[in-house]
Amino acid sequence: MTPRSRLHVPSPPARPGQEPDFSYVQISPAGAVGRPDVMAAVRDMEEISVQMVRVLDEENLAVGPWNPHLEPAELQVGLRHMLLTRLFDDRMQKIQRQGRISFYIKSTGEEAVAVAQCMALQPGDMLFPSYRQQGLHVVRGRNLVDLMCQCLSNTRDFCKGRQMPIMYHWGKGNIFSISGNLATQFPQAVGWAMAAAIKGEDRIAATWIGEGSSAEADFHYGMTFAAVYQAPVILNLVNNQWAISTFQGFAGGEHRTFAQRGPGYGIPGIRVDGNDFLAVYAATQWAAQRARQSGGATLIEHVTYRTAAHSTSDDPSRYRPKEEWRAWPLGDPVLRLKAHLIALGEWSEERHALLEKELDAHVTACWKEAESYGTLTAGPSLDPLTMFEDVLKDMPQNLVHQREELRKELEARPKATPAVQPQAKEG
Amino acid sequence: MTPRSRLHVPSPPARPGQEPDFSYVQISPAGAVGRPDVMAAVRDMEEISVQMVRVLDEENLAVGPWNPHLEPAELQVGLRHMLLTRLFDDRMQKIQRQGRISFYIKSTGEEAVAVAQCMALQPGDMLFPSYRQQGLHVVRGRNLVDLMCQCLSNTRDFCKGRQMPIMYHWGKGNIFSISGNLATQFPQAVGWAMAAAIKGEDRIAATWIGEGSSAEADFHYGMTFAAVYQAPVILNLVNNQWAISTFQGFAGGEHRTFAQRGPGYGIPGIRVDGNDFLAVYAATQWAAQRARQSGGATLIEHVTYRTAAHSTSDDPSRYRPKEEWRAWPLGDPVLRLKAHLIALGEWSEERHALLEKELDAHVTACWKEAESYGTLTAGPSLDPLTMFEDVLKDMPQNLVHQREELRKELEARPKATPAVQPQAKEG
Amino acid sequence: MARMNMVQALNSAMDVMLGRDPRVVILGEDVGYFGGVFRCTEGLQRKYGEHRVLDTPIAEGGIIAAAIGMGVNGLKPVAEIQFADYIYPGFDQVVSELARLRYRSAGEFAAPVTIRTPCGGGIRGGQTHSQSPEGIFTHVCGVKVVMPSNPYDAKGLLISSIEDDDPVVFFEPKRIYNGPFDGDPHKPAVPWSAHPRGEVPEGHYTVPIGRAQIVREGKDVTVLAYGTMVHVAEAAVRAAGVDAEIIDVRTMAPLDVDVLCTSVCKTGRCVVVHEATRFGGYGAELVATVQEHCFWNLEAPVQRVTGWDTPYPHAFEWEYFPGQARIAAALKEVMEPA
Amino acid sequence: MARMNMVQALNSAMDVMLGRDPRVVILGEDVGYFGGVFRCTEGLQRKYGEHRVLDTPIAEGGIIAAAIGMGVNGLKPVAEIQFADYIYPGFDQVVSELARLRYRSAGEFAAPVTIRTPCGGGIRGGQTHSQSPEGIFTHVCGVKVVMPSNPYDAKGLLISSIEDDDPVVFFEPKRIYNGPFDGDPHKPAVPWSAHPRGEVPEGHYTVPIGRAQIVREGKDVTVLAYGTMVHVAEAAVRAAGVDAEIIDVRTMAPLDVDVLCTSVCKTGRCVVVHEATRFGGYGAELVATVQEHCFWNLEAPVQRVTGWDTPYPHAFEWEYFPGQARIAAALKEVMEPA
Ligand SMILES: Cc1ncc(C[n+]2csc(CCOP(=O)(O)OP(=O)(O)O)c2C)c(N)n1
Ligand SMILES: Cc1ncc(C[n+]2csc(CCOP(=O)(O)OP(=O)(O)O)c2C)c(N)n1
Ligand SMILES: [Mg+2]
Ligand SMILES: [Mg+2]
Repeated sequence: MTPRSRLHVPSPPARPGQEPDFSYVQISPAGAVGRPDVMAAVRDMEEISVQMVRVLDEENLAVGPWNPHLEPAELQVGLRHMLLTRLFDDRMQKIQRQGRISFYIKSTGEEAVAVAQCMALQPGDMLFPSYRQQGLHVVRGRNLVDLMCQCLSNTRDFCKGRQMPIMYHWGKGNIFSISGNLATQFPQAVGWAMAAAIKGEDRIAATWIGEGSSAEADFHYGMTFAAVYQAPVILNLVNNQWAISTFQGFAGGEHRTFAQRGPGYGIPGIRVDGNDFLAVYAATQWAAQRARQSGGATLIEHVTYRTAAHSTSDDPSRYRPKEEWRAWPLGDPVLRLKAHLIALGEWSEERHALLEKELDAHVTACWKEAESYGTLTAGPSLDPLTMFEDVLKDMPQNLVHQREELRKELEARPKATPAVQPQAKEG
Repeated sequence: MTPRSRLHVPSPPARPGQEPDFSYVQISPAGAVGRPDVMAAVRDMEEISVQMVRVLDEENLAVGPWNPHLEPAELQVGLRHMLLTRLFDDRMQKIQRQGRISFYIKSTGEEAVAVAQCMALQPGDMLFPSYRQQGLHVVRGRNLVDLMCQCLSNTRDFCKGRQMPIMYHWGKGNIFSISGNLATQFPQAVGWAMAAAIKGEDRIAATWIGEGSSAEADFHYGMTFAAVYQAPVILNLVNNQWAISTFQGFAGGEHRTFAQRGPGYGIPGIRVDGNDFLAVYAATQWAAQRARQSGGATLIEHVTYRTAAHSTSDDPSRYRPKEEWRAWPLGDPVLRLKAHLIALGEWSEERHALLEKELDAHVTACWKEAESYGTLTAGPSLDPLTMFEDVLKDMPQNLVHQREELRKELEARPKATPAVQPQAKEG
Repeated sequence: MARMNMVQALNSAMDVMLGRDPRVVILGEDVGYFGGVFRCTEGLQRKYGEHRVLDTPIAEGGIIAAAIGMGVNGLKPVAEIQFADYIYPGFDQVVSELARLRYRSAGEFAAPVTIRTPCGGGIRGGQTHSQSPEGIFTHVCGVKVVMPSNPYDAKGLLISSIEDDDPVVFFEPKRIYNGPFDGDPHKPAVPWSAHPRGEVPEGHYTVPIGRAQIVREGKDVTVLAYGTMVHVAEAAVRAAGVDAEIIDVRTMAPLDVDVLCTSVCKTGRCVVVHEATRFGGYGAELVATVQEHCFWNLEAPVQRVTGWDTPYPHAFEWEYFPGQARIAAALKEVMEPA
Repeated sequence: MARMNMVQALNSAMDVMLGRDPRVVILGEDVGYFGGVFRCTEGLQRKYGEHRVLDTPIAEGGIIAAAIGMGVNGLKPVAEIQFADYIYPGFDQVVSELARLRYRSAGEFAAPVTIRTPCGGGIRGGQTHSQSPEGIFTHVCGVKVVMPSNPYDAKGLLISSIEDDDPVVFFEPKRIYNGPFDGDPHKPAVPWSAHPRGEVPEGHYTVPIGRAQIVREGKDVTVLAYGTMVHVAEAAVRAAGVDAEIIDVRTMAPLDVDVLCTSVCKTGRCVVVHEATRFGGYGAELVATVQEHCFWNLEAPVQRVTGWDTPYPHAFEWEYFPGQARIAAALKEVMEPA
């Protein structure tokens, strides 16, 4: 049957053993794309959904209309956040490899997305992330110990042991709970933003979705509701080229940029160099301003690359060239911002090495503390009977009975580990 | 809370008691829009998704590059099909009002969509309609008696009494079963088309969705799968301005044409005057040719107007100006084709009146025959025990038992109506 | 006291809550200007404005997702799904999100969303306008599931649902919107005004979620029913002349096990009635619960009276519908087991 | 005969069917080049080409819808949903379409789609990688629901499912992909090669849908289980030293009532075991069926052993999982009812 088939099946540019090939990624020169007025009509700004908004040029200088003109101090903070995110990721991955946590997902190579965006937003803005924006927590000042305790499902886990590692949330920090089900947060963020508009507040929402996940219904719901009600929300699509083993062509990226979905719905679409801290910052600022001025939603496609494996359960060498990341034409967001600061005379290799050392030590200290609150296998552990809480606000009768049943079952178990009440504390 | 709200809430141009206002409908002059090569790249034909493809001009003549140059005989056939569809609709609505069928949905004012499209396709092409394309059955030569028997749920009902009126299907005619759940047929048609491509056949699929229903997930699934696999399918979006009481702005039509969704996914979008028989025919022909040449899917937005109530359960005077249809700027598809034929010297008021009389008599005859096979309330009726068939191919034990239970229950019922085995026959 | 049918009672509940609590918003297909295809939201947009009573795109998943987001942002959304048959496109947002949010965030986030949706057959709606999917939702921990059988309960339970901090899926048996229905389609329709439970206070009151109600006391057999079937059961019991205790379950989850099982332990016999298909349905949970708690008192197997395990056929509504005859047969079966 | 684990057996089933029947196509997220996140489709794309083993967009609803369309066009699609937890976005296409198509078209259209999906916990997957939603699908008439407990049945049942003219939702208990699991996570893993049901013919054979299997004969009590829980039940029965008859239900719908009830009528006692949450779950249907058919033989209330009515918590898998202790308690309860 196969030989006759006329079905088009997308196929990535390179498989294991082949030369990486990113010629399909259309890149505009830094500074080449115009910056429309934030309240411009969608039909007058299609260019920014086809081209690529970039600020850092080949000399590592910030150029063009999208240059957000950040102070060096701000850039240094951004670098610090990205670096901390990366070191945190690296450490947690190692820890997972040692079997001390069950699972981990890195954001390596994509740190600019979460970090620059979060810096461009207000603390009161509500964030609805996917699972690869840990940088949001870092920027909003969350104690890494908290994140680690979540990954450990230990006595200080703010999820009370209920979620797999990295499924964070942070009420006080205005960061929503991550769902294991892809894409669901996208239209929820729109609903949140609709509520903000109804209440007449000027807080806005931002949400993130992977390019692969954009095939889910929730992407369409989010886009449709955002367009219809002109909801104050920033809709981010992180195109890191891969969805587990499937390249972005299987989400529709072969034919069109993802940013162009925006104009299809009547929403501005911005295609941005996702590894260019300044460009990401600027695009976010633009979209935030538009949203706050009742201009409605913006779709931002962040063109980046998933340098890491999908997760610790994944081995990407099975489906893409091992060194593909080296060929990625948009480079590394940390190195690019570092080079920019150096070019500005505001940074040096020495300061960088020092910072790295400091942050690494910080991560080590945090991990020590986190572990002291228990691990999956050792140390104090949460009381399992807490698992019956929070299904509903008040525990229904069936759960009261089941809790009692479990209590008896546990009492009879040979080696009972000491049970501890959860003490999740926020940083 | 309301006064502070900054939420944008779409609002139709006119409500009951107000003057109809269709100034929001952007109309291109007939012949003004270019006809790209059927294999052109999507990026080179965005115009046809923004403008409006029209063929019939103000003198009722066919002009411009989209003129399909149909023979007068073909046009007469088209007129006949549209007229028959309309008379059939009118009759069935009356019959519903008399309480002889439980429900009906008219396609009045939109007949060109189903009729012209079906005529532009091959008999082997598979059609996945929504509930307002009864014209497809008419064009493919279905005996109206069959359709009427379905509406009557009588002894010749090819649905065996299982479906509400108008939920037709026709295996031999290659017309899929209509679902009561909106939009589900859209991605199914894409799957069908993928299978055709896999098998190397050159049959194509066509499917229809309302503009309101395009907010459902299935629209997005259909678009995404069609784009990714370049499936040979024509994706029709019938924008008849209303979805029950909700105007098209609530589906996102305020900001952008629906045809423009196509390019957003990398699929050509054609915005066509849905009441212009020739334009609809030409757009369909274009899309069919592209699909058969492995060029993939096309999204066609048919701009038309739901002249009728949503269904016999609906009273549109509650939510739109009573005479709004009179103000509809694209006229009536039957009258326009009639005028064209008259302008060509191939038709006359007399012939039209005669045809109308003939078709009306035909409908009457069909109805007489249909009624003789039973109605909901009188005459021979289907055997209720058939309701246990076709849940699965072979009846499972639980249904065998339940059928027996019902048999006993019915035997004990005071006045049993004579049961008849279904004899659905195809025309 | 005012007399209301169920549509008016539901409308009144929303009216009261929109008036009392600025956080309450209504959203759904055709619920705004038009007032809903069953008219349950009639007049509310006119009274409270189109920013609190919102027409939406036709996307049940989007409606529920948006409601969740609104709930997280401090509103109390009441979402209408036009027919229960159309709730499935929103199923993921209910199961994976609405029901799980409080749990997965250890109580830090929650969305107090009420989903109203008309269910049940008997209106010539065929298979896609007649379903009763309540059973499916009862298997989803983290949502409450409610179905009233009369205007008084409808209003009181809807107010409780909106005030509840947990999500509630609120099923409305559309066959009894306008009047109680005893299962005989040939009898003239009876209006709610003639029924004691058609007396409905104008203002605020609640009927608690999680409590069943004994609608007829009796000692020979317990009939468990809800929604439309409560009335059919009453008529069947009357006709059969059995001294049955009829319990309106009212809240499918969490279930009022005590009231149900106390009754069955007393009567020793039980018939479970619902309109939904039988296999894997909610009736099975009722049977399982009853036999777990009342085994030693049971004098006959618990019987289920339900819709058949087929879709709801357009032409055979009254052969499908579990009417009085089927209930009578089950009563006979438990009273004189073979 | 070859020894296979469950992943290999499933792979072999698809391999056999792709080879025998040109209408068979495989589709799903990551199933093509990569061979699936659980490796069940490994090597199949290489062997049969990327037009018969298709990677898809991440859209479960789209996958099922496309499979339906393919089925209508004469193919026999086998769709993988990566985790059963992610089937909900496709729920409408399953319930309203796949399950209803034959019925609503009076047999003229049908889509013989098989949906494969891994279910169950015990792999540290937390609440979104551990669910067992089979109960929900059993309430949907028009689809068959299957869950094998070993490689032999997995292959035989999957071939039957693909050959079946009706749609099948095929649940794969992922905890036993690599070996049987008796519920004790502290014991070293046992491979399928040591298990008699790890012997799997290379070629074509079938295990019929709709037939339960007695995996251990006994006379004192009947244990009804399926999937992973069959092995846990076996271990629990062994440890308890009870002469239990253990039945692997295998097909949840249509249910093999005869085999189940014949056994319970014989033993007079019954324990129902599943991993899914209890309330409104499939266990309720088993209890209801058993008490309807075996009431006069029952010497104790039927007991349900299940997951708790909470999501599956990451940290407390083994407190959540209905392990041997819980089964033992239930066995005790039915053997010596209080
Ligand atoms: C509804 C649903 N379907 C499938 C999955 C399994 N899954 C987890 S991550 C993933 C890939 C997502 O890719 P993408 O959206 O591109 O995000 P990325 O991992 O690249 O950040 C898949 C298929 C899931 N979690 N939820
Ligand atoms: C999933 C689903 N949701 C809601 C409905 C109820 N409903 C039936 S028709 C309709 C309006 C559809 O409008 P549109 O798609 O514009 O088609 P039109 O009626 O204008 O042809 C609605 C909301 C349904 N049938 N299915
Ligand atoms: Mg990705
Ligand atoms: Mg419409």
